[in-house]
Amino acid sequence: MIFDAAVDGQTHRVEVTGSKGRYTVAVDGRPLEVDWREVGGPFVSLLVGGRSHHVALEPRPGGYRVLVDSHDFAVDVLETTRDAVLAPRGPAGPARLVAPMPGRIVRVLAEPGQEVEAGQGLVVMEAMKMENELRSPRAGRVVEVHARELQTVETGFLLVVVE
Amino acid sequence: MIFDAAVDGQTHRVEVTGSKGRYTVAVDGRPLEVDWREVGGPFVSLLVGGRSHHVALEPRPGGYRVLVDSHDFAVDVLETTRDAVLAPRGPAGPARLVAPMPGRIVRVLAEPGQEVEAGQGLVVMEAMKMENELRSPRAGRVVEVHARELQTVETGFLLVVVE
Amino acid sequence: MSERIFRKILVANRGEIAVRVIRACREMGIVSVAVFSEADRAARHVRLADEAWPIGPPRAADSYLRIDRVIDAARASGADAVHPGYGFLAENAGFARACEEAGLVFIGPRSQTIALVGEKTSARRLAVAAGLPVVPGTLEPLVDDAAIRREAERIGFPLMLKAAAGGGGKGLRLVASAAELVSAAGRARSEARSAFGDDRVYVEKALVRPRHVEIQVMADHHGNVVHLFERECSIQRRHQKVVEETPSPLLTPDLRARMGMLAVALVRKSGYVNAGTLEFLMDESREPYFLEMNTRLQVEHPVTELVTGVDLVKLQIGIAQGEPLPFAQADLVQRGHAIECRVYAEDPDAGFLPCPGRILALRVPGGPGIRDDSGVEEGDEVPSYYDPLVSKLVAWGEDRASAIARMRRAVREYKVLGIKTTLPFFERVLRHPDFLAGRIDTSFVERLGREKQAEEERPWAVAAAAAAIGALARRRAARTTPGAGPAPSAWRREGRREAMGGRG
Amino acid sequence: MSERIFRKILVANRGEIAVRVIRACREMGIVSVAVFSEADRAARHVRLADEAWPIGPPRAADSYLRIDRVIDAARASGADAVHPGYGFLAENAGFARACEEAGLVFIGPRSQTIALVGEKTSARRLAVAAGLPVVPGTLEPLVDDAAIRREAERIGFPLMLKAAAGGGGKGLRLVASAAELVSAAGRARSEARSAFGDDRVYVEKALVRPRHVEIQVMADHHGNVVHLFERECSIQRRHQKVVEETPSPLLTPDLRARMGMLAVALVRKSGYVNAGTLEFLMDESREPYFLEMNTRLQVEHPVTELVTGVDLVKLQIGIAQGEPLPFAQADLVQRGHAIECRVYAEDPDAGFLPCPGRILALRVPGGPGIRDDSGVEEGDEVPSYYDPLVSKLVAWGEDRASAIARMRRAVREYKVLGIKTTLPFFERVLRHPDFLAGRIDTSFVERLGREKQAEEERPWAVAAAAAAIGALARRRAARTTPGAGPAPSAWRREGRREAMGGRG
Repeated sequence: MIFDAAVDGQTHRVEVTGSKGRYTVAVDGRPLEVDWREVGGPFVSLLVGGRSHHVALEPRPGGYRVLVDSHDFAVDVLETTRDAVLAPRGPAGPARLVAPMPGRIVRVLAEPGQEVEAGQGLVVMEAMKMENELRSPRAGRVVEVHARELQTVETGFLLVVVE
Repeated sequence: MIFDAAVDGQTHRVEVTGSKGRYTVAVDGRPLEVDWREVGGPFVSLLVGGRSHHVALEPRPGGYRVLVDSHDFAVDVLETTRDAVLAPRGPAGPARLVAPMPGRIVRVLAEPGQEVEAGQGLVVMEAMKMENELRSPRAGRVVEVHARELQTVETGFLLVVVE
Repeated sequence: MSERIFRKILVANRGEIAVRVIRACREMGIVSVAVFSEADRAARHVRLADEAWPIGPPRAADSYLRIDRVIDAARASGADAVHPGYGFLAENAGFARACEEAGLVFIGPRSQTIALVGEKTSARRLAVAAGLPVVPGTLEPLVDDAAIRREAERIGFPLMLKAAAGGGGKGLRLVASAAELVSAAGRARSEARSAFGDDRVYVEKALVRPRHVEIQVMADHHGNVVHLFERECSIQRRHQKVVEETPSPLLTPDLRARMGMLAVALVRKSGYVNAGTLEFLMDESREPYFLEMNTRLQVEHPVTELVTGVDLVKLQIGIAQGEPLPFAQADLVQRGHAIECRVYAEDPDAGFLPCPGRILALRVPGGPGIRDDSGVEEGDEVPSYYDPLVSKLVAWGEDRASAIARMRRAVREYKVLGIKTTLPFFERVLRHPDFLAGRIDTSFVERLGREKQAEEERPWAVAAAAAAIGALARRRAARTTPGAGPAPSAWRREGRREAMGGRG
Repeated sequence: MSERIFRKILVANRGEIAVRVIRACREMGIVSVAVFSEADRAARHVRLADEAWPIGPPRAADSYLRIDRVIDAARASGADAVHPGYGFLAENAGFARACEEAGLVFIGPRSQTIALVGEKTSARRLAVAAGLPVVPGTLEPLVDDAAIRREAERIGFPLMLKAAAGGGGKGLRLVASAAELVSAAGRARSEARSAFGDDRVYVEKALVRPRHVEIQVMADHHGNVVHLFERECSIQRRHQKVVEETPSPLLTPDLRARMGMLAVALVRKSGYVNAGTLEFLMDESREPYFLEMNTRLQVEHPVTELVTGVDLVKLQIGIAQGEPLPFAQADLVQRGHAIECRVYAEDPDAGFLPCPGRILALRVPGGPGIRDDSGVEEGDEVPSYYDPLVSKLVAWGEDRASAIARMRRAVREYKVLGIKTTLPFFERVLRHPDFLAGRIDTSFVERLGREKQAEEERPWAVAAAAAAIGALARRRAARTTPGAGPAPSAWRREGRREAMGGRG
């Protein structure tokens, strides 16, 4: 099976063959022999050419969060074919800023039409006893603002859209 | 719902009413108000009249192994009716001695027809680098001996039946 | 003060510190009583306590901060004493007074001492009187914006705005210039109001790249006072400590002894009793300035416990029972080195944004020299209502280098699934050359955030391979097992739990 | 001996001791190589190591005891040195020699020292020469039943039959009278043969209610020798230690110093290098008799680490690198008290019968003063092929009473589901009046087994209620959720795991 796997925003072609814990995985054409054993819950023991890795896989939209030893990766996995063009990655389409936790909007720092930088503060939320600045996921223009000051919001509430 | 619960070989009549984490449990007619919350896996937090208990329930044939704080109970649970006579407990029917682990039979100490005491050694097994004496679960007469010296057995293999 | 023995202690807190105090009670043979909000019914501190009493809805203002409800629970349970932990009501003189009036022993200083020392500007005045150097700033709390502006102009920028009733980094703002003053003051006051119910602030000169070193003190009811050496707390994010250690790599034996003497002087001057901590700032010339005193157990107390061999919580309880300190200053010796990393439910890649949620899987490190003071177990929820501290990971080693190496080993073993935590951030701190050399100040975290992580060190190809195999296995399972869905097994406990019949 | 730095160490062991050594390697920046049998492919020591090499089928004789395969793995992985742990090949002079011949540093004494000291009767002869008192008995190994009978009659009953190559309680029998001698000798020799490949035994007079106290020693390649005080190991079942502590409640400072000097004398006499332990028996008059020397790291080494602050495994590695001891005898100080409880996969209610199986759920204690050296995590299998030691739980306290109280607290927090363990047994030991008073000898466990547990202390009504609610919830779930079966959610992971596509 062939996948495009985007690790930390960088896309790689990954081809997997094998079964029952023994896999050959070609990452960008470089082959890895992988011995895979699930060890309870999300944990997997991988042996890759004699190297041992303690791995955990947490499903997330589009792929997995992958812990490898002390490293934390977000990996998007998309099934593809051998001849497909490598899927492009990067800022494409509007970016939606949603509330990462329940809380109260303290200040709204953006208004529709405003040009913003990546990382610029858009909304200040009070949650878990702290005021937290929520930042723009990308540079662009603010097209929608749904956050209202003093409003109480739940996790996932759409606050701002940047295009 | 009404159960006969045998704890450490002593049978009690237990009547449970309630739902959604709030139960009234009468144990031998003595009522307990139980607040029950499952907290992941086999673990349950119980509040019983202000007392807090960290409990784990492990299913076993006939009931549960129940850990309450630092105590370890084997509880047999049998559904019954209010008017039923309390189920009797104790040595009834033949007792089957089975291999508790895989290993090798080193010595067979019992033969058919022999009278044995509760706790008397019947079979010596070598497993986990030690010789282990397997003892009679009850006093009685040996009626079947399936263990053979130097035989390798798996967990659950029927070794001896005492009647 | 005559001695008495506590039969039962109510722990007026939640999370890891409630667990810490409950453990001390159990080891002393004292019955522990937990209190819990509706969000915490099945929390770990409830499970570990002998008894547990509900005190209201999830919001802290409706439960853990409700003096009346906590006192009612203490009375109803028949507790002899109350341990406040840190945070919530721990430095609330009104709560200490309410305990005293209800005939409950408050495990901490007397209520009037808390009022005197806990209020930051009055502590500063007291420190000046006891001969301690203080950071230039106001000695009285400021009640309106005009007064703040006036004092700010007198002291000059950069400056710090701080909650008079404060602690734990709440209601605290660094103000670089006059232009930022009004909005910073607004935020600091609003945070202070919601955290402490008191929006008075004060102004202090901001030191350049200061280091933050504190001294632990203990005083009994018989006039005995000792210090238990220092803790280095310069690694902070959002003015909150995240990594602490002892001994401080900065202190010489002379400086340590001098700071300890200053701390003891202030304790004697104020008639202070029980555990307390004096916080000092140090500038680049290593000159210490008294900053404030925390009139309670400190979050980072375990590092002191590991190098001195003293159990501070048991000692607090002993002092509250009227016992004299079981040792003199000369008996106290620092052995080895200890570091604490605070494992927060926060995303370090998103500016330490809180990240509450359910812990779907957990693997806690163990082995030599590792102590984990955790408020959670696998399956537990980190609620969004409270401080996102999940656990304190503490490492002891023969010297600083081995403590650091051990902490790195433990951070690598620590696995938390379901939420993001500060663990990957610690990995970076613990191998940073400045940290290894002890070149740390309160701007360290900000500097670290600007440095890009070396790419080649990250095993990204293994991550890509693992994700692809996971996706493959998932698809095959979906094809062959009609009941199997898209997620690996452990992740579906949630739904299953309800099917088990309980409420979860 | 010139100093060298190890880049990579192969750990020739499994379970908790392999984990212990791998952790030390990681903290020292040394690459660790695990070896594993087919039963241990996904075991914790494999997961934690940097590299892992298969060495054969599950049976130890086909894998962990195969000198050739371990040496091959060490060569193939490019290891500089081999750490043997305890058990398996740790006291096998042939293995140490094979390492030496392959150019690998064996982390332990020289092979000829192992042969000299590890063989029990030759160690006894050496001890006599060094001036140590020994238990009356044979000084030469016995090769046939006739010789055993002759020596037994000379020494008198009760006596101990012991494997000459032995250790860890294997091949060891107490013989009360001449009638038992033949069958006991048969068993001891068969166990010794299967455990050590050597069925020679020797005979020692059995002391009445003896206590078992051992001395830890460390010697470098430069002639420096120190002892790290004693460990009290009298709590044994089946002649295997289950609870150890230090300091021993039995020893006076004078006796401790004298036993330490005797231990150092034997080490010097034998040219011993690296870590070793001298075991002594003490009779009721507190007179110590040398019993044997273990030429390797001891299972119970953590209690010594906790009171001395010395990391014995790192020290072993340092010595093997040719470094001198970093301290002298006078630098070593005992601080506080430490106790170890060995958590075995055994059913204490069934005569400590081994109880292998999968650990379906696990909650490990933490917090102040607790160290857990475990070979497993939740979901792991305890195989039936090896020693059933799951974990070593260690508690440190300021004194013996607080260490005991802390251990009791930790035992209560420890939850192991899926298999039976010795944890409930420790609960009984830790509150027994004789244990609390330090009145312990090697017959303690047997005496405890004859005492009935007080019924009223066990919360049986809560257990009955919990089981009934569990059964009710199960039945309701079965009615409303067609997919839900009889068992609570977490217990069905097993089946699900296969559906996830891997092999588990």
